[in-house]
Amino acid sequence: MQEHVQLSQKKINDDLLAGVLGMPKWWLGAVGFLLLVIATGIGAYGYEINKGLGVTGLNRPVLWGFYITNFVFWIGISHAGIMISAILRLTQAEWRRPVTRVAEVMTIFSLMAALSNIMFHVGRPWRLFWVYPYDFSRGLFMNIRSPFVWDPSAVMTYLIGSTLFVYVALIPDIAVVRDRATGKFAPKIYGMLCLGWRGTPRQWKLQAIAGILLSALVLPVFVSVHSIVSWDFAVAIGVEGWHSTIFAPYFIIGAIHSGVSAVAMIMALAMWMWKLDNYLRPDHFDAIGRLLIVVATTWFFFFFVEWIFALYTLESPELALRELQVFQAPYMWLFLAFLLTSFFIPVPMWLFKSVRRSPGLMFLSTILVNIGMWLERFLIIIPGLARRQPLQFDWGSYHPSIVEILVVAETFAFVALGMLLFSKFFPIIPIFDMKEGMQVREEIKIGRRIVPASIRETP
Amino acid sequence: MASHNASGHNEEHHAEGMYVPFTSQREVVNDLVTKHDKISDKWLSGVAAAGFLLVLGVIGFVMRVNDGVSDRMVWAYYAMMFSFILTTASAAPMVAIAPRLANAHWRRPVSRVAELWSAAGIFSLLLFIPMLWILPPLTDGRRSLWFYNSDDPFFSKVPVYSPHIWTTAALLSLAALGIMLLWLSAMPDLALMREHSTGWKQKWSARLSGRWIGTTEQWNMLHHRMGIVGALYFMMLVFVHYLVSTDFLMTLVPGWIDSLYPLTHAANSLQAGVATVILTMFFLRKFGGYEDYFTLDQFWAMSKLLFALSLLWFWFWFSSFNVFWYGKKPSEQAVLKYLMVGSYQPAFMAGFILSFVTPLLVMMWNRVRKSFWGPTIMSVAVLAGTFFDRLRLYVAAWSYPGVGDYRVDKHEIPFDSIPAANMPGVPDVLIVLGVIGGAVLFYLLAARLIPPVSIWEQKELMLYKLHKAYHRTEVLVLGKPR
Amino acid sequence: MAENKWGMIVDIDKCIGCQACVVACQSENNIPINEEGHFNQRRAIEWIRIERYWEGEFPNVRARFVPVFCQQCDDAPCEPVCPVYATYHNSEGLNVQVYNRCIGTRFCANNCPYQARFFNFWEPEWPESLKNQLNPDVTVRSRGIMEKCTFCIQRIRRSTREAAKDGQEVEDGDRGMSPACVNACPTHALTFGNLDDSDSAISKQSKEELKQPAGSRPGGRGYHMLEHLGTHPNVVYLKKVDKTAEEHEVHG
Amino acid sequence: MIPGDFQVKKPTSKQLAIFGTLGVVGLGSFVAIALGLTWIVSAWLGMPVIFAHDQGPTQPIAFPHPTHVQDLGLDCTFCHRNVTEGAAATIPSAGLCLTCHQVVGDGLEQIENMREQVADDRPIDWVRVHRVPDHVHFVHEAHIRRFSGVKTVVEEWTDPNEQAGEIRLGEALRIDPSVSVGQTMEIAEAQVCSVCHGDVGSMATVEQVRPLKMGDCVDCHRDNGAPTDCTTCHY
Repeated sequence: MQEHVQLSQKKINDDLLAGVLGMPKWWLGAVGFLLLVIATGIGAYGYEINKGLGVTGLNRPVLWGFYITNFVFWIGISHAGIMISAILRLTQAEWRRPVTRVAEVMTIFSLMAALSNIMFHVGRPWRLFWVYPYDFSRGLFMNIRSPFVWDPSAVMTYLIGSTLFVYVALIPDIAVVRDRATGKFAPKIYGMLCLGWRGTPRQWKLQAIAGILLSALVLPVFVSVHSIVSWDFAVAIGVEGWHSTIFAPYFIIGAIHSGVSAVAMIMALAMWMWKLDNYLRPDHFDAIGRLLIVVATTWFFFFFVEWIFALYTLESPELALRELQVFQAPYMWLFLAFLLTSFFIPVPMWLFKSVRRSPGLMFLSTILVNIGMWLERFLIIIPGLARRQPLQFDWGSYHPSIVEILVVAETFAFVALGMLLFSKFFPIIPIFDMKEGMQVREEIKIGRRIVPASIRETP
Repeated sequence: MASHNASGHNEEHHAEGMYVPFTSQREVVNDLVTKHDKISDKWLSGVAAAGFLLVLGVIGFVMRVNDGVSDRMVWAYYAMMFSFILTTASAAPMVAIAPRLANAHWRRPVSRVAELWSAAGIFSLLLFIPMLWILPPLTDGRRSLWFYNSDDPFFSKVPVYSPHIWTTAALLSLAALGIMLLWLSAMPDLALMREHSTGWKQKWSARLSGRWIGTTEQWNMLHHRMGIVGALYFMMLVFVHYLVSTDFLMTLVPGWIDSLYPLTHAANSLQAGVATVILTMFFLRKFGGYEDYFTLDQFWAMSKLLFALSLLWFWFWFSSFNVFWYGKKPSEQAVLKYLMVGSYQPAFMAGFILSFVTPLLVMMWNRVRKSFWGPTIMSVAVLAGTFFDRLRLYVAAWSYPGVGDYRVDKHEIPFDSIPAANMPGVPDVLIVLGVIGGAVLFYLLAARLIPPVSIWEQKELMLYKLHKAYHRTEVLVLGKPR
Repeated sequence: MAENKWGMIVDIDKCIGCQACVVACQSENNIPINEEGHFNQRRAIEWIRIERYWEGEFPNVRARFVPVFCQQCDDAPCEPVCPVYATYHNSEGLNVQVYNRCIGTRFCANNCPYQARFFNFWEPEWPESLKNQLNPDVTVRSRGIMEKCTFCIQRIRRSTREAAKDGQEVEDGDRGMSPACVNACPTHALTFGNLDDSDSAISKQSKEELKQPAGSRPGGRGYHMLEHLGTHPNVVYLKKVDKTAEEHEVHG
Repeated sequence: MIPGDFQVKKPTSKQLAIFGTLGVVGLGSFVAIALGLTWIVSAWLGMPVIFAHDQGPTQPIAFPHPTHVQDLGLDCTFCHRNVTEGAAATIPSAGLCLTCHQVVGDGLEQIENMREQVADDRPIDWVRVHRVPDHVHFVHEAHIRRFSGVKTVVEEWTDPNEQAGEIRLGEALRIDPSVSVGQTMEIAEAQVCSVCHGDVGSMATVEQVRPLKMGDCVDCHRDNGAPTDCTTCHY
């Protein structure tokens, strides 16, 4: 392809390690700012622990609010990592190469952020460890019937799996950094981390096998995690709008929608911040844009079916809830914003090739999607609880308090900080994968047309 | 597979491996056109057998017509077979569409096999015609997704037959899109037949191939149109499953409000579609003489798809089961009892084991996936599983006596008692056989008209692959356009 | 020891909406004082509350009262969702809440169709003058945990123990064994007792009142709240007997 | 570093100033985060600490249990009168002390102190040694009723202070000096106390010998077929 840039190995090393071995100007500033946000968030959380959950905007009956919304959101974001890298790796899509690590690392940090939201949410976080099986002296076990036990188990499995996944793919790159790092400790630390990588054929083979195995094993976990998150809502019969069988696939596809968007967003950011124009090419954004059209449309169909069935029940609480969501302020405005930002603005944009190939516009549209998907979770959770239902004696809404806003901002800062720190210490674009990509890249001439091709081993 | 020499194909290795062992496009064309021109005894006997089954089916149908159309229960097996054809044959073209959009090279010989199944879509349309009389209109007290509710001033204006109208329209467009897809993708081949065939085939292909001469513009247009028609076909397929699963199933059973089910229905049909194509591939390889084209690679790739879709089967099933089962609402429990553990338990268990458990346990082994017999046997299992799964749902829904229970209360009404299973009678068995025979007959006839292996896609592959020396070994270079 | 299955009958016909049960419950169970601020924040805690339904247009307004509290469901939706078994069904048919086990996920409250569960958003506070009236037999709940009606389990425990000391088994109303609300009700709208004991007044009455109508004979007045959810509550409500009552069941 | 592999530019003074400021901001944020975390930890630690499982505390009046129990042979229930009646064992009122000490123990410093306090109407501020949290309802009466009169085999005495272990029923009987190991004995009311409280009769200062944590309660309940339903104790 015309836009494909063939780079030498040295150039790849130089470009991708510049951030790791050097220090861009903005880096400290950004880290400082994020730390400040995190500090205020933690301070707010400390205040919440000391005073009780009364400092949040939660009330009866809106007992779940920003934290759970945020939890679902981050779990959703985390899904793109595995989705992009495992599926594309298994299907051997060439364009995945520079994208995978961004996605995987985002998975890890957003999973951590999601887990921390559970901590913010519960009334007595210092007893949170009771959901894990430890308490044998009292003869008490956690209640494995509860989705809140399935949740942490699945999320922890996913976190461990995806960390391993990232790590396995990172080993050859750490070795590259090890060989180049200066100073007293850095080479030693990188040396330990890369597990004695020397790049022998056997090591490469093992690394490749491990990568494929982990991809295949992590995929079912990835599906299970968000299904389980959706069952936090769907299995409950107490809340009308939640008891719907479509929730598991609907959440998964929504998660992929928001997650892939987040990947595009972070790709654009990484491209600008670390000057990776040679690696994250317009056709990567193009590929992600096309993927997003499919994902967004599928997601919208699920959304449509969910709504149709909600109306189809003709149950008065269900109808009242939908009315609340669509026709009553403030949910009305949020709903409008949600529809526009998550589907009706970005998808028509992506239909144009010029938009898909422009990182700036992709950045903009994917930010919109993420705003929309955050609102989607909010609109599922809060109106569902605030609805007028039988025996509901307290009518009212929910307004997040400053504490909740600070804590939610903290999770965003946390993920951003995690990504920043990671990209400072490890190459954010897989060096070995890029080099491999350069090796297997070929072109075939058919008549006057030149078609991109890739080298496969003879089967 | 052994490496290729640039000088010519190696006779000993041509049975296995991914890429057809022909070196020039001419060889491919000659091979395929001759194969297609010849009328084999096997094909004739296939047509005879399928025709015989179809005749049996017509006899069964006539017997049923004598029972009249007022009792929905006697038509349960007929409805189920309609859905079975919709699930298997109409979903099969997806196997052509999705990998083509993903630009996978292994699909090249497979896509036409899959597309030809849209000929059976016409058959499903024929099957649907009697159902227009059998399906209860909305005045029967049944609700529809079109919100018929006599109390409501707005929805009471909805035509009483609106589900019929919608479903007919959707089925018609599905069949039309299928034929259009088949025609589009066959166009370059028809042009080839125009040049290379003789007799009636040449005439008919000359008429259908239009003015195809293979200019770049025509090719670009073709790819573009195939992409759009394929996407539309997929959307229409999902929509048809949505309509059929709601209007033919859920509205007939009170309390069955399972928002995931339309999608489960569609996902199951993709699984069954893949199984159908694998089975067809097997027959074409075994009896059609196409063993050069349907190689291990096709079976391997298709079996991966089948495996993934079998896992999806479980996920979709469990997602809705879990919500119903955990919630413990009496109305939902009653639905579970009726459809899963009650009268139709054997059918459910058969479906569950054949559609999910067996494929999971058997196909998790790569040695099974990468073989000819493994995927074939598994597709038979999956098709049988789909059959039983459709049986327990459609027969159960169509045999449920009191549709009218739905009308008054806004709360779902739990069953007072679980009705007994509706066992098939002689006409039902005949109908089952006849419908299967009819679909196969349509396929066989269509395969007579259009080559079952896409010639132009094989030729295209020739362009995109290249063997090349690389350091001390030889590698395959595969082009991916776009 | 005979199996116990505690239950309650609420006769709506007798309820006059005087809120005596609410006050009694509040003081028996160490529930923090619900001041105006708590209601405005919508964080008030009332283990038993009187639902009030208005009927008719202005001058001819009538109020109907339904006391609502934890229904001690046999198939309680709140129980399976608790990750730590802080709420579960015990052998006496009670849906119990273990305060010290609760971590405050609030899942149970979301899943309770009766809105009978309450969360402690704040550390409870009492005026100095009221601190000495706290019931020592009832745990003071700290912030961050759920609470709800217990059928005054402390009274059940004390009475059973005292009966055991005398070598007897406890009976209805014996040794003051009734929830505080039952004791406080001036019109005897509430009846408490052992549903498994076929001789007890409550089991006889509930059997009589829950009888399905057969033929021309009318059935009883009894019903369970939100019956279509299949929660199988242990609280039986008796319909109001006047003519308009049928129009206004407390279904959703 | 491989020479010439890449270059890190030297920052200008302006950049240095910016970095410096930002560095300070970052450092400040670190401190703030540390403070925040400390606050969270302090909130945890600030939760009421329940178990005082260490040295016995000094009491306002050094009441010698050995003198009363071992020398005079008084039963636990003689002073802790409610123990067979209700939930709490109760500390005897000073009035009960005075039934003897009106006349006994003249000239002993502790007793004079006690008399003085009573005369001044000052309550004696006994320090509570055994305490379970508010959400645990332990009923002495039920436990005493359950075990008094139970026949069991006397077991070898293990010093709970050394082992910090549990005292089993049979061991409790060894507190009575007249019994020997292996003999079957009926447990008296006062001996039930020592199952949890140890041989208080021989303690100069009373201390907790058993952890009295929930696992401890539950084990014993399980061993003796008592209900382990949460609401047995927690309500």
